[in-house]
Amino acid sequence: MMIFATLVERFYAALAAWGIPWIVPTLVVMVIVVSVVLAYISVAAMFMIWWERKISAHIQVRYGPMRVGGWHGWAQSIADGIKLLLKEDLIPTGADKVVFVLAPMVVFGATVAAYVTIPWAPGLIVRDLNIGILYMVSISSLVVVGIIMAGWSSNNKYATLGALRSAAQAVSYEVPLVLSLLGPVMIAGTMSMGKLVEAQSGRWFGVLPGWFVFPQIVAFLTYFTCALAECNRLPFDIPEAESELVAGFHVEYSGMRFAMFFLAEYANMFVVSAIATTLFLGGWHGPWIPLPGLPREVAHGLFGLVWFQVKCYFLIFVMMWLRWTLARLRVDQLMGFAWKVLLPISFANLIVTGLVLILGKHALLYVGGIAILLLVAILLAARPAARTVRVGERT
Amino acid sequence: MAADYAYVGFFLVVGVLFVILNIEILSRIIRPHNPNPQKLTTYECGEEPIGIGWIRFHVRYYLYALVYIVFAVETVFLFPWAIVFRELGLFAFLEMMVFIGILLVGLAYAWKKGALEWA
Amino acid sequence: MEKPIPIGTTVVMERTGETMEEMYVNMGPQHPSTHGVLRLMLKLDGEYIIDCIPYIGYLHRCHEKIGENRNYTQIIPYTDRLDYLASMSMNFGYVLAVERLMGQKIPERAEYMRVILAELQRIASHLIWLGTFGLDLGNFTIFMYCFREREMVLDLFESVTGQRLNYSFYRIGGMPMDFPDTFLTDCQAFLAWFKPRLPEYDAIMTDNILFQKRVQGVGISPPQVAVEYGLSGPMLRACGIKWDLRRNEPYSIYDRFEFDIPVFDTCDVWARYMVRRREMEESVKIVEQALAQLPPGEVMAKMPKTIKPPAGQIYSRAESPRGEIGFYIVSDGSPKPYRYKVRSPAYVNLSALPEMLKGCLVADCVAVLGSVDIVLGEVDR
Amino acid sequence: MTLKLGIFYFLAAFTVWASAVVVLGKNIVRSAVALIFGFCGMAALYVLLDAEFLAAVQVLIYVGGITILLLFAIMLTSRIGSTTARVVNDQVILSAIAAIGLLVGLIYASTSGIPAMSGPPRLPETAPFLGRALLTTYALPFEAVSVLLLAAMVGAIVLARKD
Repeated sequence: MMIFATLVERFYAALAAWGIPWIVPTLVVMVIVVSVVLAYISVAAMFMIWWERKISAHIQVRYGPMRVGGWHGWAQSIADGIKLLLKEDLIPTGADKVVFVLAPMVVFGATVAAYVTIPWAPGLIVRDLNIGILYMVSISSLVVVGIIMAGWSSNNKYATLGALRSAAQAVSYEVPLVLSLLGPVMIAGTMSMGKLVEAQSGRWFGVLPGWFVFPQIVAFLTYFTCALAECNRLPFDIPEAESELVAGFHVEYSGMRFAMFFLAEYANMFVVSAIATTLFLGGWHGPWIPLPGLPREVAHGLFGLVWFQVKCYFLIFVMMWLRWTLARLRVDQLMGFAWKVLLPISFANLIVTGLVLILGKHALLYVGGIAILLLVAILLAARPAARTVRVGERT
Repeated sequence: MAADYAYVGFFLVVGVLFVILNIEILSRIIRPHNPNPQKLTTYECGEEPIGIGWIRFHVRYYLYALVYIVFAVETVFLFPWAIVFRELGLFAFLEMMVFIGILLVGLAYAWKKGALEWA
Repeated sequence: MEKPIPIGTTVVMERTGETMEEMYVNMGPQHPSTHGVLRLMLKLDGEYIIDCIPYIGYLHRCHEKIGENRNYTQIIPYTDRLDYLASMSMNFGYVLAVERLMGQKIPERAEYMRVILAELQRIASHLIWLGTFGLDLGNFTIFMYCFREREMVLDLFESVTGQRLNYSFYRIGGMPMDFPDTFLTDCQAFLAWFKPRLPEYDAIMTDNILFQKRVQGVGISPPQVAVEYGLSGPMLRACGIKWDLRRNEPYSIYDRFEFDIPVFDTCDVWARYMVRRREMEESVKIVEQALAQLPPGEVMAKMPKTIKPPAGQIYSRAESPRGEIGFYIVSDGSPKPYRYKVRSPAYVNLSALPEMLKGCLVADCVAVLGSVDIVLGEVDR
Repeated sequence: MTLKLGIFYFLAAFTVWASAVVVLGKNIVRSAVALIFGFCGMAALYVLLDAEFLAAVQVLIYVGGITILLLFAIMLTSRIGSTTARVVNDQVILSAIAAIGLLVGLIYASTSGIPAMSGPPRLPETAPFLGRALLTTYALPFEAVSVLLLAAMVGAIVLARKD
């Protein structure tokens, strides 16, 4: 919303007229922005935690939280937060205290930093970094490092195993993830998140919205799969795998320290959904009407804000849905899947996208996308059936 | 521009400060603090831990990490290419296909050699 | 006592020939997937399991010794606590042993009641197994689904016995009371509800490729090993050996019913899963037939006030959901058994766990342990 | 631009501190953790030079890749728990001489040749520029890089797998 930029400019001008150095308004604006973002992260994470409990409950034919706060236990997350705040903080004697304390900071700090370049609505973006999407990817690799720090510093075998699994998962899924993001970047010719959204304003064939998900359906599915791994969500939640490693990398974390990991996990879910929304689902694009009494720009912004949230939370819902439907993969299967299935697919997508763009026909993008989809389907179908093990054979 | 990244730094710092505020200040004031040696032992399913967690450990997947580095470097080259590729046209495309092709040979080699196996 | 464990020694790994440190991890007693207070000590090479040593006894409560100091009827409630997820089957096995020792015949209707309850119990037990097994593999939803159906079985049991977990409902010489009037319709309603649920479980488990990947080819126990360790029940039938006491050594009135013995021969977790999954269908079949044939009449034979089996000994076995539950009773003619010994299936099945786990990954450990289907009350006695 | 200079000095001090911990730390994994912070400090310095693409690459490859590889390597080769790394060895004097030599060289280079705190002409965006340069002017070196990467991968696999 341009109105914010105007406001900020007026604020600067007003203070400059008073003779106050430029650093003061800059800092004030920064503090306000970061407070809003932190408030959003906290509230959204608490909402998502409650929402996930309700979704899981309804998938499992039960109600979930019903008591705290009255209507469907809406205050459950707040109650949980207070409980975690009141919990004793224990750092095991065997742990490496410095790294142990640093780990949640790295994880949470990196997660917050990722919110810098999320395009919320037309013109409403903290900073539209020109390397936007690459920045998102690299900042999320910091999260993985934080997880490894947490697991290693605990001096706990379960945590160590969890940390190592997390590292292995990160190195395996990063490549297909990045490759799948390249498709939209190629079409739009930019890495900036804002411009990527703007590039999707047209229409395909005059009917479908100009979202990149249509030509880049393969990339979208690849990205979404990798994003699940990135967030340690089922079926890729092996770093925390509660039935194997108890809680994986955060076994030894209690109280508020654990809460920070928890918060970061949900905040991260929003980040990966936001990336998917921005690159594939048209960001804040969506039908809108001018609201009476409001400038057109503001109305557009408001609708954009809503559309962006709707798309993000839809993806988050899908992630939750998957989590409560699927079983967990094993670590070797997970690696094999990343390297032998996702990587070739994303390379194929890249090559086909490039080829079609060179040939210069947008319509061909569809043909290409569908061709890859078919190819993948054929490959998956022709894949040898599940290995049957002969009696007496050891694996 | 560097000024844009002032926000990145600021967000990072505030994220860390938020954690410190919550853990070390807000929670410290109200939470109990009665540690005892039993509480502070490392968790190992209710038994005394056998040895420590930091041991020499066979990481099966270090080969993945090796291959990853190579591909990460490659993807980094792909980003500038993806941006300018539409203006540079066919030549850039062919050039990059050669680049990717050579690396795919590497992937095929790694695959064949079993570097992508969990061994 | 146990040998001290060499910690941090560098050894040459048998599997890979590399010098590494072995890692010892306690899995259990306080672990989400050890189904109680089992403690497994895993010797790991990275994520690979080199060896696994189960430590049991955290729930030991001198079941057998207590039995020798109680009279025959008083033992029945103790048998409930053996396999607390299949109390009916435990009761069944025990009263069968005493009746065989006494040569006691029981009324026809009581036999049918016993079979109906035991088979319903088998369904309930397999349901709880399926649920927790799903949980072990990270699928929480199947757990809730299974518990929903299990609750219905428990409702049926409550209407019959007044209890939901430890029924103590079988008596030496018959059953203490008849089914309530509502039971027949309730039971049929349950079966009608339950049968369409099985495909639902298939949709979420059996047909799920992720699930298949996790269980196929994992935790192999070749038939040879299975027989040597004395495995029984679904564990044995998953090794391609068609052995079910209800068929091979028919007791009670099992010879009157048409049912299949599901057998799979891949010897892995998948086979154990499939055997139990199919057994639920077969149990439904048995219950349906028994309900149709249920004769009228008495449910309790004429029994003496104090049960004093003639001097002698007997080993009597029955098919519990977990396998062969055997009771060895030596009587000296007094009201208390001279010697009372239980052969519990989960205990024997568990003994083969190290054999199955070697070379598996840590993640497989929970799958294999889950497939053994242990109940610590019975393992530790 | 005093603020920028202040930030530069802060970041430089942070990076030097992190690197010092890497070199002088007794615990080898803690050194690796410090290395992460060092890499991040370097990335921030790149940003100050308006090379944000390079900064993102630094974080992506060094923090996300090299450090993880390093951690794997540490876990494979040494007992990280009980032994502490020897910080000083026989070559301490030699390496000190080399380091001082490098320092002198750098100071000389930065004071004499290139004016301090200036750089190449400012670009609005580095990434497209890089792309154009790589695909036109430096096409051949760029392709050579792919062969190099291939060689690196093959070499790594051959070395890592004994069979």
